[in-house]
Amino acid sequence: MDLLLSPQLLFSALVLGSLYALIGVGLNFVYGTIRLLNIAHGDLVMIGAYAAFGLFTALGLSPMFGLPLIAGITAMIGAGLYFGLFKRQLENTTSVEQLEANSLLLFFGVSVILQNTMALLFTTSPRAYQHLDYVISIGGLDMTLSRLLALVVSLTIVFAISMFLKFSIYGLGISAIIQNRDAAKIVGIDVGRVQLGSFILGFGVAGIAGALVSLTEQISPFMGFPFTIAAFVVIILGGLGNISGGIIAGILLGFIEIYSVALTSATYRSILIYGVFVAAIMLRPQGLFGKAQT
Amino acid sequence: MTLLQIEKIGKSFGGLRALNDVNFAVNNGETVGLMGANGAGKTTLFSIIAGHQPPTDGIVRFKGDQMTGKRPDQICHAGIARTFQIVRPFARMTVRENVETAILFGGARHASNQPLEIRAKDILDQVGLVDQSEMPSGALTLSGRKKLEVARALGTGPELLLLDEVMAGLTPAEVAKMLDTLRAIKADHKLTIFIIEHVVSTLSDLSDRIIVLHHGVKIAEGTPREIAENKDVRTVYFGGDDT
Amino acid sequence: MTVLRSDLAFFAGLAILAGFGLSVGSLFGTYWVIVALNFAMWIALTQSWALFSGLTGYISLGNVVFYGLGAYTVAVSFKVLPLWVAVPMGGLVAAVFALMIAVPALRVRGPYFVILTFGISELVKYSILNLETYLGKSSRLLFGAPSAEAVLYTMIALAVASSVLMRLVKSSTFGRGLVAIQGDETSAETVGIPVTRFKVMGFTLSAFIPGMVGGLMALRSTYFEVLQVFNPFISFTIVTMAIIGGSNDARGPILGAAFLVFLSELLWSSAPRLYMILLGAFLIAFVLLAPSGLVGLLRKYGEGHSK
Amino acid sequence: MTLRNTVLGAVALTMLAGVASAQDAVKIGYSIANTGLFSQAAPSQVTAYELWAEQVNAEGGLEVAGEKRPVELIWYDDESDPAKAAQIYEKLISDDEVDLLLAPWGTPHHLNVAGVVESHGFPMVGNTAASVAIREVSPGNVWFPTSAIPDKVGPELAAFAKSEGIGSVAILANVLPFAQENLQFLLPALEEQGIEVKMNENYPPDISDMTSLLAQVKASGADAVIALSYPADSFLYMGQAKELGIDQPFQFLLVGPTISAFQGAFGADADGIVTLGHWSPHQADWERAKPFYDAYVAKYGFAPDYLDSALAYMSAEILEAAVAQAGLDHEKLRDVISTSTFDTINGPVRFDGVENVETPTAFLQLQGGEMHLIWPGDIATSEYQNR
Repeated sequence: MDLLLSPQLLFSALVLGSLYALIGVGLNFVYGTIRLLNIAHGDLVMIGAYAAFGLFTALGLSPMFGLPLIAGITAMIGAGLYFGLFKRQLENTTSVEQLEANSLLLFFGVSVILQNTMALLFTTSPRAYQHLDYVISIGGLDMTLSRLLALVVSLTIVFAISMFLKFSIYGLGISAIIQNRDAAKIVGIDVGRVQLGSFILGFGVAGIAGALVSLTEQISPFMGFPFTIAAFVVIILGGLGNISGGIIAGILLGFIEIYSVALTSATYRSILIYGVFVAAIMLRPQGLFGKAQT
Repeated sequence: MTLLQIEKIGKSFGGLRALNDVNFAVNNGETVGLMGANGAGKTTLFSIIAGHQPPTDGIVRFKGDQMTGKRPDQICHAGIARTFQIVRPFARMTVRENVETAILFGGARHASNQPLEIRAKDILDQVGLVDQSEMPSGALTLSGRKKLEVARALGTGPELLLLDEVMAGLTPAEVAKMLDTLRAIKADHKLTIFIIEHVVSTLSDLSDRIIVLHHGVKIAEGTPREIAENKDVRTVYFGGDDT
Repeated sequence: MTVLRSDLAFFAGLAILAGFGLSVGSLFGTYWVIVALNFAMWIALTQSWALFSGLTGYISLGNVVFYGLGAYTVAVSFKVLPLWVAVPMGGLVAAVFALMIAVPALRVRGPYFVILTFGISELVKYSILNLETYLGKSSRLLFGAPSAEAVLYTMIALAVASSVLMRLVKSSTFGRGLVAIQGDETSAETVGIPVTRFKVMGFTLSAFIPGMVGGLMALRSTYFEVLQVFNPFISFTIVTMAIIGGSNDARGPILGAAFLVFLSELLWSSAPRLYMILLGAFLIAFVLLAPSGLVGLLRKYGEGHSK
Repeated sequence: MTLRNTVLGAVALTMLAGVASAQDAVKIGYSIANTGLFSQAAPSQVTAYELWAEQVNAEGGLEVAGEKRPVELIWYDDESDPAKAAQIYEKLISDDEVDLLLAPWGTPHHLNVAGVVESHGFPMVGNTAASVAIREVSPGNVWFPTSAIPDKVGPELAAFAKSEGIGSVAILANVLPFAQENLQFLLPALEEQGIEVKMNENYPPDISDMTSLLAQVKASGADAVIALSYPADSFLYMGQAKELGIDQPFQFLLVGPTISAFQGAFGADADGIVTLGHWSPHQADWERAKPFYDAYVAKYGFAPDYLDSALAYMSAEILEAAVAQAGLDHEKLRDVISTSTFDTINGPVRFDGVENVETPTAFLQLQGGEMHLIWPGDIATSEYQNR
């Protein structure tokens, strides 16, 4: 029982939760707001991780300083995909179902291409590097520097994003689009630009998440899928398109995972995670923080 | 003979009281109008009758049988059909298929030996949609979609037809046509009609009796003339200026 | 009359395809038996998916759960039950599972349903993984399974059965009800369709054949491992094939399966290094060029000719 | 110059070798898990195959009953799907008409492919399959050079721990097959040695945080930690064990530490970690060991995987020696492989039935950045050191 109260567990829950929140935010921009079923989201995390690994091993640049560059790389991929594939889909497809089905296929294709291109370029061997792995002790709490930084960076970014959405014109545009795309057009919102913004933000954030992941995990071209799953779980729990709901859900998921394992057994980790998820949707189909629809 | 009996119906959404102790009856062969400002609880009442929402209190009876607690499809089979204020055609089906589906699943499937297609065409002919039979339902104009709502409801072979603002948004010419259509189908199918309508003159024109809801409470019931002269109705409906 | 003619064409085409599949071993050798087996498997899986998801619009991203449960049933009962009992039992287990989760799961619509089904399949995967660990069975060996030909013949039977079932359901009153549910669920209730019952029936029906397919495929691998048979990419592939082919028509899944199976067959051996990349590119090109699927293209072509 | 399965490769090879035309090349086929679940593991194996082929060709080719012929590798991606692997071997044999086969990666693939090669009477020297299940394969077509079979690993590990004075252990085990199979044989062996199991917890393959598990390990006060782990969770273990200050002198990780990325990520922090493995370049008795290591590092720039790369290379060496003796005739090859003793980078290998009966089950320890054999004593290259 001492374990449950230990700051160590709290720290781990926060690290995991903030990473889930970060990954969820990225997907929320693309799926939550414009309903593109981005199952390549985790692959952007992978690209971010490789970018961080590459910067570190080739140039000796710490991912902490390389973050803007890494986010830039994945954001550019996002912009490229928007103009190359999705702009027309978004403009021409009338029904949400059709858009979801087609985007699922498009992103499936994108995912396969990204994974296998990386495999071709860098082989499928796992990669890792040693960086920022000193342990800092503060009053009985031991923290690996990289994990502490991951926590700080994730929280800063999700906080900044939710503030940005709350107080900027762009944020208003996004929430208008979520509520009603056609109405948003009528009141003069440039829907195309907001969508492009969603791609850039969503993909950029995924890249940052990847850089943070690369500090603590081995990376490989096929590492992305679990992150895609985690992101979907988070944004569904938080309510599609509900950015702050997703952030809370992400952190909550981290806590559920860490504390349920501590309370029961690690054996049940995945069952608990998916069990909570399945039960939550069945009982509250609109997400934990969504409003019931009448 | 009483066809539809509304007994002490009440409905709450959270703290909000949408309907409160509503009582009335609709008799066989009548056309009864339901009137009230936005938010008066008209559509909620329809939803309760058709089984889409359970009432918080009270009972709905149809031909003496309790309908409350039954599912919408069972209520449909009992002989009640409804249209929706916000039209809800079956997407990905043609106009004809929409009506055919209603005939297939409504209570009147075995009422006639004629092929489905012919029966659907007959109904579409009556509402004036026969030329659009093969159109995808989504491609219809608003007035077309309103007509399709009526046609689909007719397809189920109802005794009681609940019409929810089937004339809202139509041009005066279209409204006039729709009135004719409704009178014709009523006679032809021996229907009882219970209708919500915003425009009072239209409603008065069509109805034998009118019921007025205000904030979920029935404030008046009577012939169109009686309603027009009712003090309470004038106060809440035609503006407080008169008092 | 046109209905009859197209029915005739469909069943004739199906019979030819099945006959060809049955004789592929003697015509081209063992390798093509495996290809034919794959093809038949994907038809059976995609057709069953389309039966529910294609008609009702409830897109399931977790159909591997039925496949996996069937496979697990056969693996557990291997050498205990005769296969002619075990394989149908796999279907039954899958169908019973579908029936159990149907009511709560089918209250959920749209994107939430998509992800819910995925979550359910992962939940079952990890539950069975734990069950196996608890039983001390980290893996199971299935030596002495029937030959590839025997499995192929049964699989062809399932592919045909699923196609015929889809065709029959689509043209039945029941199928009309399912399509109405896709159109508008509330309206469907209003015109007298017992919506919940239809959804539950459709969902259950769509689980049975995949369960049997999973059971058969378990026999193709000597080594049963939970992560393999509950691989979510099976679900993804099913949905991909259904979208490519078109999923509200029995021809769609056959076309979709054919497209993907033969495209990858063409690519993997000729360009092993680039094959997956090319496959991804083809998928993208396909959506951009034929957003309504192969059946959509076929229909357009047909209309162009009849006018 | 890497020689791969492309036509280009074959053409280049003709120009290089100049001895024989492309038609005379010995075609050797295999499938690899280039994509999917096992794709991370595949390179360890493929790099060894490619190095071997390059070396053979550089020396004028593969000796086939007195005649030297170049080798040409033909491979396809099995997408980590055992059924697809079986399909590929069927194609390799009947369509591509390869002369020889190398093995796919992993136990499920080996077992599935076993059926195919058996039906064609085609010999295949396996490598990366380690399970008691391999004994179910009927002998004569497939051979398994590994000595890391769980029913041997368990008792050896318990005996080794005992010899180092370990009185109690904390066990963490992944629920995937190889870990669980090892656990199954380890537990009775520990009991037999009188070693107390203070903690025994399973965890799922997709675990993402080990804090509470490791806190329990710490609280258990056991003398040793035995983590029956896969590569990804070995990684997680190392990072978090450091954070939590897990200080048991004896820490064993099942699979992972032999991969160079692992050593790259943890550097000196990983020093003292014990793992499963029966090969090391530091064993001077195995004359071919060090040259293989050097050639591998020269070609790829990082160290080979001490388990899979070594096994893959061994299987190719065995095939090479057998072909030199028997030529390409399947019948003769099967006979030679079944009965001869082979000199490999891992010392002598001899099969009895499907199993290698020469190479002992052994353990490695990371010492100052080098992987040393520390058990059993007769092949050890260094003494075990407490962490």
